[in-house]
Amino acid sequence: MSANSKPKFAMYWGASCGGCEVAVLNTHEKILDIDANFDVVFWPVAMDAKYKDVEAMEDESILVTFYNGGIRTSENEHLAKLLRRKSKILVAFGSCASEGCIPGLANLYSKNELFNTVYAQRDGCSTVNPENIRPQQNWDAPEGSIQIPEFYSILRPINQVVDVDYYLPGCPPESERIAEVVDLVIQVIRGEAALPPKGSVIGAGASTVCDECKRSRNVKTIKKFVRIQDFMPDPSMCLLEQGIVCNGPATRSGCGALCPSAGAVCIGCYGVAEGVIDYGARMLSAVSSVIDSRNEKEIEKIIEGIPDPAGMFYRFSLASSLLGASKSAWHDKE
Amino acid sequence: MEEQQQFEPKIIGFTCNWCSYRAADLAGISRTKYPPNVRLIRLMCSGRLDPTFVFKAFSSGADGVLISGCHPGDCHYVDQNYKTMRRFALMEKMLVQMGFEQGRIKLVWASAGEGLQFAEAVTGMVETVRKLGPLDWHIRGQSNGHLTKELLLKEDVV
Amino acid sequence: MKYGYYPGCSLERNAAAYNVSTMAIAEPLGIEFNEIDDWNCCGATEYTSIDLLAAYALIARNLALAEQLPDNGKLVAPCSACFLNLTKVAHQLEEEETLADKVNLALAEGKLHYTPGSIQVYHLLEVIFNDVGLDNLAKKVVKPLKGLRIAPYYGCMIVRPGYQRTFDNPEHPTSLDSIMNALGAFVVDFPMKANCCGGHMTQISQPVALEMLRRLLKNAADYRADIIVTLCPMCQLNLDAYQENVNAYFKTDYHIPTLYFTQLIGIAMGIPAEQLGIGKELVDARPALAKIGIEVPSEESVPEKKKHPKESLPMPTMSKED
Amino acid sequence: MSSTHNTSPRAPTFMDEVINHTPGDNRLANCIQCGTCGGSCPSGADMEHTPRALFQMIKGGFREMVLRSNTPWYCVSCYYCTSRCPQNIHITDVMYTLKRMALKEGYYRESSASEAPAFSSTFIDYVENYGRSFELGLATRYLLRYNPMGMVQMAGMGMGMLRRGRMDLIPTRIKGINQLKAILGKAKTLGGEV
Amino acid sequence: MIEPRIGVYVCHCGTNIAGVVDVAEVSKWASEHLKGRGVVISRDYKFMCSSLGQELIEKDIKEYRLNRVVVAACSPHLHEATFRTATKSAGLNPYLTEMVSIREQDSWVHTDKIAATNKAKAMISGGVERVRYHEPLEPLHVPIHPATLVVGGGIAGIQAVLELADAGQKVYLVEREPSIGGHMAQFDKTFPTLDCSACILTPKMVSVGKHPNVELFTWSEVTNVEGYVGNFTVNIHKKARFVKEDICTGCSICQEKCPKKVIDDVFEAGLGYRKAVYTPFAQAIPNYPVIDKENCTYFQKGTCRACEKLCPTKAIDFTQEDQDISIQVGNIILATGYDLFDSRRIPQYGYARLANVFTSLEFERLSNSAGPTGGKVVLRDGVTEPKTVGIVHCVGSRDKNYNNYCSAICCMQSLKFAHLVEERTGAEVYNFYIDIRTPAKDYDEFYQRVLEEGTIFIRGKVAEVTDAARMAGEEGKIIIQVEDTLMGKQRRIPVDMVILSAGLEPRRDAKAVAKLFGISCSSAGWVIEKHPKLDPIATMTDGIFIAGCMQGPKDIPASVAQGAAAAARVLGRIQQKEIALEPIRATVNETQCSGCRICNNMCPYNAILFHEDRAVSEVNPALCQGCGTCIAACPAGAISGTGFSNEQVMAQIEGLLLLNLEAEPA
Repeated sequence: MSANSKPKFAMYWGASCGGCEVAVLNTHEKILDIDANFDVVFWPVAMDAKYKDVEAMEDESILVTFYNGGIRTSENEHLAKLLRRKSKILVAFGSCASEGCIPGLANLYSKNELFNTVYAQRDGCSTVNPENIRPQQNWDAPEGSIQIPEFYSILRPINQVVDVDYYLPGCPPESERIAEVVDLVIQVIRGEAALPPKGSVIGAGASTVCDECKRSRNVKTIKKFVRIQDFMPDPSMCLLEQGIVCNGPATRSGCGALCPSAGAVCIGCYGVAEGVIDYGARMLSAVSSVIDSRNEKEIEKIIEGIPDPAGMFYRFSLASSLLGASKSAWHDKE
Repeated sequence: MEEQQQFEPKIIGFTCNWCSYRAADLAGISRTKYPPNVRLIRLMCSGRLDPTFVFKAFSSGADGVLISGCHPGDCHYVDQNYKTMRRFALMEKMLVQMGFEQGRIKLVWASAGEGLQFAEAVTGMVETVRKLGPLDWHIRGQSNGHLTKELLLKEDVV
Repeated sequence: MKYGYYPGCSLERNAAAYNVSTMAIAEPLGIEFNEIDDWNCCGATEYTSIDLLAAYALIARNLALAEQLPDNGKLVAPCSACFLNLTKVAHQLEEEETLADKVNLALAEGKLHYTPGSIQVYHLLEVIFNDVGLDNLAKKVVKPLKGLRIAPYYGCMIVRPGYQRTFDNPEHPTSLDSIMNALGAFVVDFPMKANCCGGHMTQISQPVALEMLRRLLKNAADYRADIIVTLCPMCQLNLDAYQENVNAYFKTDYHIPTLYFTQLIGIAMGIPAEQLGIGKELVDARPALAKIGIEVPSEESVPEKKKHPKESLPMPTMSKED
Repeated sequence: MSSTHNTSPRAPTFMDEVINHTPGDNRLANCIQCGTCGGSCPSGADMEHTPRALFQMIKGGFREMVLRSNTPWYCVSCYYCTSRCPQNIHITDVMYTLKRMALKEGYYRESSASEAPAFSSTFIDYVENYGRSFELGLATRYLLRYNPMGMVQMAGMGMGMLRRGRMDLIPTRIKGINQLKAILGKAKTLGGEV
Repeated sequence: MIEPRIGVYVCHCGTNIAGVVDVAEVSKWASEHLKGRGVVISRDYKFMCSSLGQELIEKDIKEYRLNRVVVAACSPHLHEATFRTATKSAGLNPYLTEMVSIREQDSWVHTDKIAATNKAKAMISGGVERVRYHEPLEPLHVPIHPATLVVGGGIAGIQAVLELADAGQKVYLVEREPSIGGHMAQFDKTFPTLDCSACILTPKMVSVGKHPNVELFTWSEVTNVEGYVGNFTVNIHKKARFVKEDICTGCSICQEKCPKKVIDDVFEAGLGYRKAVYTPFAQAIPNYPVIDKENCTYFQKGTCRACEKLCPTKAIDFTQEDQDISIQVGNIILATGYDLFDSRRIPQYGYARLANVFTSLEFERLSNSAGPTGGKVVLRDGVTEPKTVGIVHCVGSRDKNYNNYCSAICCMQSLKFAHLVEERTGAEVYNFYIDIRTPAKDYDEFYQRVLEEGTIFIRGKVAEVTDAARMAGEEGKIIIQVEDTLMGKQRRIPVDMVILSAGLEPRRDAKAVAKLFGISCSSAGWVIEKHPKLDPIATMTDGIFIAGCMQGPKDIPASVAQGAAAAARVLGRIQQKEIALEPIRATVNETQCSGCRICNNMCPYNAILFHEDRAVSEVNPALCQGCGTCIAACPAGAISGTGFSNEQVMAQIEGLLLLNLEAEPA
């Protein structure tokens, strides 16, 4: 059938790493289904496209848009709004779009602190920038003036900028889950299935990672927190019970407990479980509750084993957490 | 500076049903005075205190959060307030990381007989937070801001 | 043991004996005193009656000077009145910011400043009882005061009201008693041990003052004390210098010498009397001191402790007290 | 002034004045008239009014009667009352306050202890001019002026003291006397009250 | 969620609230600004808790089809039940009511009227937001075990025991001492009627000892308490008596023959002696003795055994060991009584230094016909009758240096002593008092009587008691120095004997006991009642009641009344057979639970069990006490709780911070 009679599909990346695109490619032959069933109208990673082409499209002319990446710049925001307008179904694709993900961790710092890290000669990580040049939003060159997008003081998941229909969690989402979602959409097109209620999380389970984890579990009491590189954990026993902070208990199932099965802790990329408001709060509360001490001093001591709670419990969800960003980030001039 | 003196902090206080809430009652019965900046929420036990509540309070405009329960060992539910003690320690550590000043969050043990001590703790905390100044999280916390500018203005009225 | 030292006006002259005896025993007891340079009068009980702030500033000057001493903020005053004034002001400046600020404003005129809370004031008795300790003291005794019946007289201002610390019971102190016991003396249970000597009353109303002194002397005499031992120049002055006036006024005949506890410690430590300022007292202490060496009167002969008849009911012990 | 008393708008009463001129939380308002002070006072028998009575008079606002009373001047600062008071009233400090007020308002002259303040001020003259007190000067100057009879009585004792080198003939003066004067001068300008 | 229709009711509580909070303004504000949050009606009323106030609510519920009610008044601990009942009688589920404490937490603690009014608004806003998430609940019913434990065998405990036992209920009585009777057994006469203490107490003790429904544990202490109202499991530690209770006839030969004489600090208040094997007093219940190990020559030196040899029934058994007994009870009544203030703490009163200064309890024994002197009032030498006696009131009471409170009984006790001294010795008696407090039936009449008997009353708190004679007439006497405040003169009264009317203090282990039973004490150590006026015998812990001096100083009639009252309360419970508990419970959502087992050790009542097979945890509602700790701990958010759900608390936070107000069109 002719290309333009097929439902239109788009995928765009905001503030993200591109891993989500790779995950889509990882669906192997499913890609062909996408091509077979959809007319891919906009996918900068995969094909050449211009924003103006999208602007030219009719509103809601795109059936499904996978938007991955969070909103860090005015460009991200513009495209999110644009694609929202042009799409029937907007899917927050992957952790960045759904809850901010690793880029969201930048919310611990103010714009200024970030720029110093990136550009400043002294506290910059790897930059050689003797003149301490900073990006300028507007630049007047002899050839004319250039604008680059504004860099916002905080990163936001897209649902704080536009209305989102579905969330597909994961960093990146497991290719199997993506395939399932693609199948679902195709079935819907064929009228063989109905869409789940708006706002629901698709391509993931209802419980948490422990549900899929094969390790044996017991009553938990923790006297000391250790890090996985510090010792050889028992391969069959729950990692948390061994004092390693594993985010499995608070992380939505769907990944098949890949990391714990591979002997690594769950770092929580699938985000909050159903109905949970703040991921970090859950994990923080759970872990501290099972500390095995009744003495304030000793508790302090034990907690030293968690040097970076914010990083540990909000690795993926800081931007979507109740506090959202650190004080310095919030109080940054916007 | 002028505003600093004007500033009336909003503090959300969590009390347990058995000790600290009754301490607050006792403070009332014995007409012990303390500043009106604290608004209390009753839980059955300080062990019910979910850190989510604390973050919610801050992101909703509280300048400080007071958590209170029975003295360690005197918990009406045997030993639940020890869990509170542990959660508080980790929570405080994380809040400091998020840029909170010491003193915006405070843990106070008060038995049902310690109305005076409770009032003193509240007074002390209000002073501390007053010195720290407004937190203003909710203004920026659009992420969950159910709040518009007009609301803010209205709020100053009340 | 290092301390800042505030002798106070009395110890310069009328209580010089107190000063020399203190110095004489300090070294052997391992105490090192570091006198405040150019200290001034504490105002006794008089200055506060005229102008509170000036009185506090007067005292604070000494505290400010003491703060500059290298003696970790420990200041010792042997005179109870000085001790009380210093400790009271040190305490109240710590308690009340506004007061402290005003006082420092005044001190600033003299390029001085006192940091509230930086000085703890101790009475010499405290130092010897707590820091030196009874055991160490007992070790130093070469001439036990066997046979001396001693009335331990604390007076008021050391035990009451206890501003920075209460170090002994304000009603029934015992530290001086145990020090005297450690010296081998026989300590009489002197009921008026913490009563007042009249202080400046001698200047305000002689009859009142003399009556107060009479009570003390009578009580000490009733308990057949050879010596009243004191730790305050004012007490010593009143009991010693006015004893004749008491006798004249009430037609009584008391001859009870009043010595400083440091003098008796010195004697027990075998330090020659003249090095302890013995002989400066108006009521001669020598006859009493001459008794040393005589047998201790046996319990029986002590009137206040007679054998109980068999019907007698058990007597509660002080043991419960802690 | 840390006294928590009189936050109400009403005009300060005599009691408020006494309280506010006494350092610390002196609790005078809490007197229950139990008489522990009057019972404990070593010179209580000779006072015109027991401290307790005085406090009731203060509450009643009998200013003159109070400031004319010899009671504060007969206080020997033994602190028995203070340490025994069941209401923890700083009685001795209140007595000092009353003395200061009596001096300020001149009522002491009519008190039976009218010469008492003179002793204090003689004492203070020495302190202010020398930085140290001076017994002999004190005794002579004060007694000659106010109590010559006393001088005679005292003579014997005084001689004894002199003979034993327990009295100076000339007062000692501290080095920093000017510094001290400056400090005291400033202190007096600060209102003299807390 | 069905559309909320909320009624807001603001109580004036007379001027208690209205005096500080502008209630009319508050109610107006609620109706205007919270309209959008479901408030359909808002009223203020003088006394919401009055029947009229309650009818108001009921009427509105029907008229305005309210489905939620917010009452802004006093503390929920006072009137929550009241307003739930009102809601219920209007056909609405009682748990759809929310109370906001604008009295205890607002008008009573703040002075700034505007600030207080604004706070009230915020608090109500919080209540409104919270109540939106209230769910209809049904109370949980737990059975009441019919047996009752009474701790403390003093008069209050005895009364409670007899009330319960006579009503046909099983009672366990635990007493620390070898015999029941408590302080009352030590007294000679009781004020104001002066009937002999033993004569009225002994019969009661006997019936406790004989009662078929009473199981008596003396020389025993409670060491552990588990469970909750309706079914407590209590562990009783029974110290070895070394006397076979079943064989002993109480002939007391062992006591006569025992060679070891000990000062009896407990019953004789240190004024008399007992043996190492002893019953505290003749009418002791039970009247078989105990051997006190610390003083028994056999136990200390390994020889003697006199009692064993001479016991006609061979009842002595040195091999006996302590026992631990576990019992089941539905309710507990605590009546552990008081300790006497230790007069040594006031050195200036000379106790334990001056031989003839006695404490009130010592004098009780002195004047007791069964006491060490057979009731002869004599000095400590045991022979001399005093010619003058001084009785000092308020020893250790009404004194910031010791105890702030008035010990309530000392005035009457001192008057009683005055009478007894006068009656037994004809001595001249002085009473030194601050205020005479005789506020009960026939008490002031007794005061009148003692006045007529010629006792001299001097108003003044005694400053000191000394033997330091000052003038003629004082030699060899004890001098009481005092200000006669009515004369305004300092006086010294020489006497032969001084009686210190020492105050009452909480038991020295009061705080430990409170902890054991899960109740709270004031900082002084008296147990805190559920309500100081309306519920003085209940505690905040359901199923635990208090009686007698444990709750605060009181005299015998009051203690008896409280004992009976506590018993009546328990009987009511037992009759209901079951009790309704707050339906505040946690539940696990199994589909969400991943079986991580974080919650498994959160529960002190072991209410959380883990199903290995399904790998999920479950809360047993019968054991759950509703603290909510597991809810806060669950990392998956799989546990939810009634009454204090996340939604309710989060909404209340928003409400308190007024995030709920809609913006007015600019």
